[in-house]
Amino acid sequence: MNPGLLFDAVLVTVLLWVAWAALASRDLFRGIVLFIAFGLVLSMGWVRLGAPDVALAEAAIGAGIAGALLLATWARLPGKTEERPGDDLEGQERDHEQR
Amino acid sequence: MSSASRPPGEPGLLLRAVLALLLLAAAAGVALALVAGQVAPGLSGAVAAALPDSGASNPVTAVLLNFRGYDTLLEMAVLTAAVVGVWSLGPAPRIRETEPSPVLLGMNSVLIPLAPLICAYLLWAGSSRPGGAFQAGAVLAAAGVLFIISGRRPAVHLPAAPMSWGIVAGLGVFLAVALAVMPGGRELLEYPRGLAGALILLVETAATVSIALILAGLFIGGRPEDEP
Amino acid sequence: MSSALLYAGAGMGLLLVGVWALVLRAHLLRKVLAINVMGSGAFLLLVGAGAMGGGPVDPVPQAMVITGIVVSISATALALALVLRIAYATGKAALPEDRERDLMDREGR
Amino acid sequence: MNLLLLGIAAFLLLNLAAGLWRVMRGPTAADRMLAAQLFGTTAVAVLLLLAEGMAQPALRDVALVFGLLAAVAAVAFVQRVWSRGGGHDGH
Repeated sequence: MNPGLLFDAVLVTVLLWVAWAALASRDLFRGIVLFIAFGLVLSMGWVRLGAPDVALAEAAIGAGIAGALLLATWARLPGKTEERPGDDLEGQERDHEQR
Repeated sequence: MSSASRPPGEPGLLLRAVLALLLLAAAAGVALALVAGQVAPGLSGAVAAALPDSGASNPVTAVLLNFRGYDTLLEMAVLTAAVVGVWSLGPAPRIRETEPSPVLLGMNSVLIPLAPLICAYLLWAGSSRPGGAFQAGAVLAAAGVLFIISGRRPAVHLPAAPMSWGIVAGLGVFLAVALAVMPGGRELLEYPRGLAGALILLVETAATVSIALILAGLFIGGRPEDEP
Repeated sequence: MSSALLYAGAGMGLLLVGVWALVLRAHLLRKVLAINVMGSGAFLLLVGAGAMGGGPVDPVPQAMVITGIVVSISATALALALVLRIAYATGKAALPEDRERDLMDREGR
Repeated sequence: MNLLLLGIAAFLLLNLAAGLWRVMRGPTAADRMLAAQLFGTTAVAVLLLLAEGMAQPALRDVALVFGLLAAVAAVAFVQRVWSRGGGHDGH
């Protein structure tokens, strides 16, 4: 099998899975982090498609600015509980002092 | 997502089924078009043939600023409209005062000067290889975002007036250049031969600064207010 | 099967996942993410289909996609500002008709 | 040579997929964010490998931009999300 195609197959699988996980996950913060990862993987996809200009735009905007924008908005959303962001119900290991 | 934990308002089975059906139909249509459809020759050849006259040797830049300049002109208008929309929603939220950590300040002092350097490099590279105004503008905006996030007092509320002028400068310069070439029987955005390279560079530089300011303005999340 | 076809198919997949989440997830921030995923899918479909002929990749779809990426980030920023407005005005980041559903998502649970 | 570079790139990509486990699992927001930062580093490495493997030196520029901009999301996280415990600022 063509090694390039194999690489592409791995990349596409990861891409689709990350997108699905970002949109389906319960935890909104986890969704945002997965969306940042999605931008990174997609940028590599543009490179493989032979579109380095698009990869540059995606890297600059998708990985950096969109992530910062989403995180800043998430932090400002009212009505979050006093818990640390992103804690899972099942794994509450507080490594930080309680307020 | 197990059905047992589904809250009462969760969309019903019918909605899910109809949605799945519609999506599958759409996917089947596109798949059919992709697999069975004829592959059109595309525009690579046409772009390559016209490239020597365009003023840029990177085909993507040539398409963006010359062959499909309308797209980019209107895109600048959309960006300006978006920032007007965000600013019209209200003043920028006041950031709670926090003393920026020395680690952050040290990192900023390394990263922020690097951004204009890489921005200029991408702008310069854009005419001959991957790069260009949007990418350069986004890198410059990242420096602005870092500056805003680090939350030092003067940076939180950027002076509104110079920022507004900078934001409309990209659209303004692009429009001015597009109209300025019209005398002499040329159409809108039809750059004269020989001057095309210089005009594209002018438009790109203005667009880069504008895009950086627009993205930073969007990040602020509201109308910037000068110090009370 | 070529790489370009693979990526075009992935673009279609992203489009489907995006529409699915846009309709079924209640939280507005999640809807913004879904629209972004949909957009990326459309871009991938466009460039992937443009690359299927072989040879050098068509620069016209590439330029359109770069324009699209920049427009989509500004639309996202506007949408996020509106989401915050709605959240401050109503206390919930969801459209009125699916407020109850939103309770799950809003807390990040 | 080309095959080797592509193979290493694919291996790094699989590493990235393994790192997604940490994003899914958490348990704290910092764990998830750090994993995403690790992806940024992995992406830089993959891009540099692809630049050699596909003989496209322009991809180094993409890696450069990645390296610079991956920090922005991390700073936004530390300043806006972690330092104030997800609280909202003055409204």
